[in-house]
Amino acid sequence: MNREISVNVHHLTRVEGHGNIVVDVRNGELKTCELQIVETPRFFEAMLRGRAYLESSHITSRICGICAVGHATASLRATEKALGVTPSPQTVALRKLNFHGEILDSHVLHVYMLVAPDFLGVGSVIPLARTAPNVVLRALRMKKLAGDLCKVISGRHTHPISMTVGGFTSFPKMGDLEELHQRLIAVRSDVDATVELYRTLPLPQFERDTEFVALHKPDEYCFIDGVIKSSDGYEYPIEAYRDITNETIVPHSSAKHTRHKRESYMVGALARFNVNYAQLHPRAKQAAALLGIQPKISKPYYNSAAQVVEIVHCVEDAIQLVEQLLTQGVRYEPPAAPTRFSGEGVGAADVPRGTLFHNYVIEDGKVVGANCIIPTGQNLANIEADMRALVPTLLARTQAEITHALEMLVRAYDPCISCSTHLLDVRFEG
Amino acid sequence: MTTLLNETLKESIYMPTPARITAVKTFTPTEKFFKIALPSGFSLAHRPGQFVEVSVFGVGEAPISICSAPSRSNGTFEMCVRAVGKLTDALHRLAAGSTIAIRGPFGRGFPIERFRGKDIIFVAGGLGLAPLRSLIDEVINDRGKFGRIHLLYGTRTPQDILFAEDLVAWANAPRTEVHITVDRPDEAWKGNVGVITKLFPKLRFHARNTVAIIVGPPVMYKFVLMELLGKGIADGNIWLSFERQMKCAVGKCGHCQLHHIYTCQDGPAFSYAQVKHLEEAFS
Amino acid sequence: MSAKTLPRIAFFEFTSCEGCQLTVVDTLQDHPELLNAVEIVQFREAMSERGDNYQIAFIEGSCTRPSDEAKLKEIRAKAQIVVALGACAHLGGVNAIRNRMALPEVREYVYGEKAAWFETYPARPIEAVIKVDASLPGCPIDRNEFAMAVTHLLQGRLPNLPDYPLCIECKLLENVCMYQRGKTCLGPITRAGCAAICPSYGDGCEGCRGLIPKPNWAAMKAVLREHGMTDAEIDSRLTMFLTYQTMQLEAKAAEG
Amino acid sequence: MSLRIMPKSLLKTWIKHLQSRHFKVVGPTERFGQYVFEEIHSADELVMDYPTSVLPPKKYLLPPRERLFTFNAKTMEMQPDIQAVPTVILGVHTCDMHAVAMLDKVNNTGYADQHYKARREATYLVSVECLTPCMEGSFCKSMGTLTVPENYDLHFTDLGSDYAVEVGSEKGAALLEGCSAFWEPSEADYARVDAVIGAKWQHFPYRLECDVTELPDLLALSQKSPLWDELGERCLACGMCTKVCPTCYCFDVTDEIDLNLEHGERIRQWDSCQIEKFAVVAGGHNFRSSRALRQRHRFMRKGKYQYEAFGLMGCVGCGRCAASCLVHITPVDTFNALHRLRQAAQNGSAAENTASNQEVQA
Ligand SMILES: Cc1cc2nc3c(=O)[nH]c(=O)nc-3n(C[C@H](O)[C@H](O)[C@H](O)COP(=O)(O)OP(=O)(O)OC[C@H]3O[C@@H](n4cnc5c(N)ncnc54)[C@H](O)[C@@H]3O)c2cc1C
Ligand code: SF4
Ligand code: SF4
Ligand code: SF4
Repeated sequence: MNREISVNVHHLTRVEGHGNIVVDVRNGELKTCELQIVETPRFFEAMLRGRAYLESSHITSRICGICAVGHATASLRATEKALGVTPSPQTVALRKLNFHGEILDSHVLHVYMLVAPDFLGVGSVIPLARTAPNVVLRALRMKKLAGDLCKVISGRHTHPISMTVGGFTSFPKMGDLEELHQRLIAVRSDVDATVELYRTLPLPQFERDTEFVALHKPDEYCFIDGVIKSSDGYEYPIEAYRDITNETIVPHSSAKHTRHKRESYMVGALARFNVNYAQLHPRAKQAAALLGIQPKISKPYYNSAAQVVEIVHCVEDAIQLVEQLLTQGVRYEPPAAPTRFSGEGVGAADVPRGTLFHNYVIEDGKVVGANCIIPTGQNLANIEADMRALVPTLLARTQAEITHALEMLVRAYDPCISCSTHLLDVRFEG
Repeated sequence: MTTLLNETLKESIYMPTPARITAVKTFTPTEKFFKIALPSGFSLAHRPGQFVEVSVFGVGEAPISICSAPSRSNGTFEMCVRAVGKLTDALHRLAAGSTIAIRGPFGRGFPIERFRGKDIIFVAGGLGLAPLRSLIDEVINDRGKFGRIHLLYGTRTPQDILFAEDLVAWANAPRTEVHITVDRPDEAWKGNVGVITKLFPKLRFHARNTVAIIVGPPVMYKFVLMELLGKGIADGNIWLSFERQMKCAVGKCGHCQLHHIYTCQDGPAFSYAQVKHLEEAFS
Repeated sequence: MSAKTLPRIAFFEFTSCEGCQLTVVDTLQDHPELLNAVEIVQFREAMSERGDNYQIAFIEGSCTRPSDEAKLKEIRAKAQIVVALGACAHLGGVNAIRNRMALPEVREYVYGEKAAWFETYPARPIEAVIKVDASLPGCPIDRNEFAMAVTHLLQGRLPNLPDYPLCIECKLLENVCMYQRGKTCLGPITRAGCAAICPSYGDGCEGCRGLIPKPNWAAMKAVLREHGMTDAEIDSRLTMFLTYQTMQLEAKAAEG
Repeated sequence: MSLRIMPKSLLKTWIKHLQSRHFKVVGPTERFGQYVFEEIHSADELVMDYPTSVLPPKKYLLPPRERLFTFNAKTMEMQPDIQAVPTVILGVHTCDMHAVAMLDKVNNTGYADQHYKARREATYLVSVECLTPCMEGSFCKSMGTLTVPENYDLHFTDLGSDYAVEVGSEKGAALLEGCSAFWEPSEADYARVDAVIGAKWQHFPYRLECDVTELPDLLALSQKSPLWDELGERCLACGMCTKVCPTCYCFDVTDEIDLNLEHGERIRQWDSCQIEKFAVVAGGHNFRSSRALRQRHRFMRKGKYQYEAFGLMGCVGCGRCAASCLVHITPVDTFNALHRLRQAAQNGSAAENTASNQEVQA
């Protein structure tokens, strides 16, 4: 088939940040297939240098408004490892709980407000407020709970306040935790309804085998710390993150690309699901069964389904964590102090969109070197590989359909472009 | 039975009463004139120089002088408003028929009974003519009880002149002189040019039997006072009206405090004798 | 009310984390009626439709490269009212930290020898490029303040937001002062309006809402010094969000 | 007035008793090494021998933020919001009791403030005798506020294992009703109370170098003192001094309305004379345009204006502002500095003459 395709989607919508997709098919042959990150570069690594170690987490949370807690967590872990700080069990529990708030917040945003409109034939969630108010109100309710959870633990979700090196600067009140507990129990019906909704959405079946990478712990579904584990069987300590990320710079993107042994790998909800299925809460496994997914699943559009499974997991795990805090009580604890003021550390967290690394070198309490590796950056090469595999299967469709399929593909990854520096724009050049 | 508007403060001194704008007239690009009707059965019963607190719900409240004479206010009153901020801008957006809310009247007005039989010099700068208008009208309505009347009025430009019709009417009243001056004339302007104190040489009065009432922007007071005192008018015969921020008008919010005086309750009209020694009065 | 009479608003973002727009989405949780009060014609982060017929433009993010300027001017030309949304747009935000650094070196640190591929210049608030009618301060903006600003716009006026110092708000909430907890805080020179959220959660104010109209700069520095900060630490604290404003003040001072 | 004795161990019982009678019970509790008045859920939270609180108990009479009335902007319906929950405030220091007297005066002068009054009437003040100085910056003894004024309902004196409880009003007596924790005093108990109170005075220093009665005149003569400029240089204009002051009551009034522009409320919120816009009027004229003038206004109110307006001092010597001020501007230092400048001028001391001459000339 001698098809010429020239699609130009400038500034992909319903994703965080700016990006273009450039696909160029001539005489039926795929010439170019790029996900261009046209976001302005942000230079966070450079800006951290010279600043007091206590400021790092507050500055780097500003990398991204959606995974601000994730950035703060990875940043704090990097600093703590560099300075020999061991957070208390209470700090670990509070951080986990806060993290669940963010995963919930981000996943609800993504599955309801960014992805669902594609399947319901609308351009955004706004018309749904009139046609399906229950769905929208449910999403808002879940998102509010997620946000309030973060508020109780760290002041707010976007740019958390009380998370600091070694612990927290404020602590939830028992009354707040009790209220959260009730609301988390009550939200289960909304969670079930979310699973039901995703059972009915016709997620595209496109499939391509790839490597999945996530943080891993044997005894819990891992979001913070652990080891780096790949579906191809590799395992690395977090400190060896460069062995898996191998960052390179490509001209069409202000975000760096990464590759491990294959041409690309995937991180994010689907990767965590594939790598850590065994550690999921039983109710989350049930949800997976209802959604008809089990590891290893290589259908990128199903990243949204994996997010729904994680919503179930996080709600259940949050309930357990709150119960644990309620029984043990929350003590006012001054943050654990550094044991040294110079050192290097790598912090890792599996944020909503995948594995995030912060690596700092600190001298005399000041950051002198910083490197942040962001999930979407790690996914970019994999998205392009998917696009290269997908486009040839779509050549029979109209250009509008092809464009839409590609947009949905990119969106399924829930890319966070301001994180990876910012920007995504699908352009099919002719 | 009529209810005095300030009796409505019995429940809460902060809660106003709805009132209706019955007419709006544009004086200048920044000043508008409003006629307000109270709900039937209510009367304002104010004294010249008193003010009301005007609310536009959702925007806020501000003190505005009553510019109509008590003798002409019967369940209605008038005000002239310059748009300078939240509330005053909001008023300017309202048309006749809109509802606002009113508290008051507040403060002490001018002691008009003490002006009887005296010559009167009114000195108004800009919007200062608004509060003075209720007093001037009251005096003119009762013309026989007062001596000679001089009105000195200064504005920035001829376009800024307020109450043009009233100025003509006053000028035509017996033994009443109106002198207007502008800072910046236009081609059509044939009148006086310059600061208001330049008008004083035109006046002939017996200092001992003269009262002067000054209302204008803060900067004006100092120079006009010097002029009047220099002409021998006694401290106690010079009256002024003070503007301060007022958030409550009932002596609680502290904004209008001038030394030990609450401008909203003890003023806004004062004799110079009352305030001359107060450090902050003319600062 | 028919949809036609609703004010049409659009959201745009430049260099930022999109946290302020996310806060706008979060505002719906407490104010779902927002969707009936305005017509959103463009909001790339949340919707595919792209309308160019807007009256009010909310702009998030700093201007950090020459090519942003044309787009900003285009928005200005189309909108009757332009509102800067959040610290990046209002002050340059964290993006401006690098303004005190040597830019080529900054670029090279992140992108190595490929640095030249990436267009950039010192980060600026959008007011440095186009006229801004109002700013919603904060990093991120406060959702209640956003709702309040919208009500003011619906009333046909520009948002009226506090510009008194944060300490006022902090003390209304009866927080124990950070200085009495052995920490430092920029509350005395920073604009209120965030419900003193940082001190309320145990952290000193970082100045994300910008300076009050006449900050007593020298006294603030003296206080920080008295509480054990070195001059370098003070500079770093004052430049987390205030780099652009402080550099402007310095430039003004240098002029005399 | 009558005296009762309550063993300290029964404080708990009494608090429970009050709560069972649906009183809201508030008192000083610890927060990050400072103390705040908060609702007491169990007597363990209560700290009766606290030094001072961040905000004075004034916050229960004049809340930092209060809804005055609600309105419907479309129908113009309005509803005043006058809320008065019967509240017992435990552990009020005598300086703060004097400050309440001041607030009562302001709110009952001219038009009485119904919002304040309703709350004041529902409030039961349980004061406590101060036996040791609470803070470096407090100067209650100088200001004459180290004894309780007449406005208490109950007044506690710490006798070691017991509290002496003086009943000052019928409201106070009502608080004791139905509770067996209060015993009739013996002769020895009266003596114990007198001994404790008699012994306390020597622990408190006079910190003002002039007598409190001289303050209004001192300030009147200090309108043009160069000291104000000096304070203005240092002051951050942060407003904390006025926020924490038990006798400051200035407020701002604003409207809030929903996005449908229909239902709204009028709010009052504590304001501060130290902030830039406090005295700005239309046209932009600011009657107190500099920090120096605003500091002057603050201290004039404290030592002169309020006294002249209401017959009570605008400062009760609690020392909160001194403790809060990051640049160490304090009433004691300010009044003493003015006093010394005056004295120097009067003594004609050559060195300091210059300063006071400037003062007179400026
Ligand atoms: C007794 C009395 C009588 C009055 N009578 C009248 C009258 O008859 N007609 C009339 O038009 N007005 C009158 N005024 C003035 C009127 O009350 C004020 O103009 C009004 O309160 C302004 O309120 P607003 O909400 O419109 O402005 P706001 O938005 O509250 O602004 C208040 C004023 O502060 C100033 N301001 C705001 N921001 C700044 C800033 N950043 N720097 C410097 N200044 C600033 C503005 O100039 C503005 O005028 C009277 C005032 C008093 C006290
Ligand atoms: S914590 Fe900060 S904002 Fe609060 S009072 Fe202290 S200095 Fe002011
Ligand atoms: S607390 Fe101190 S610095 Fe702040 S306004 Fe008061 S005097 Fe000035
Ligand atoms: S001025 Fe200071 S010392 Fe005096 S009552 Fe107020 S806070 Fe206390």
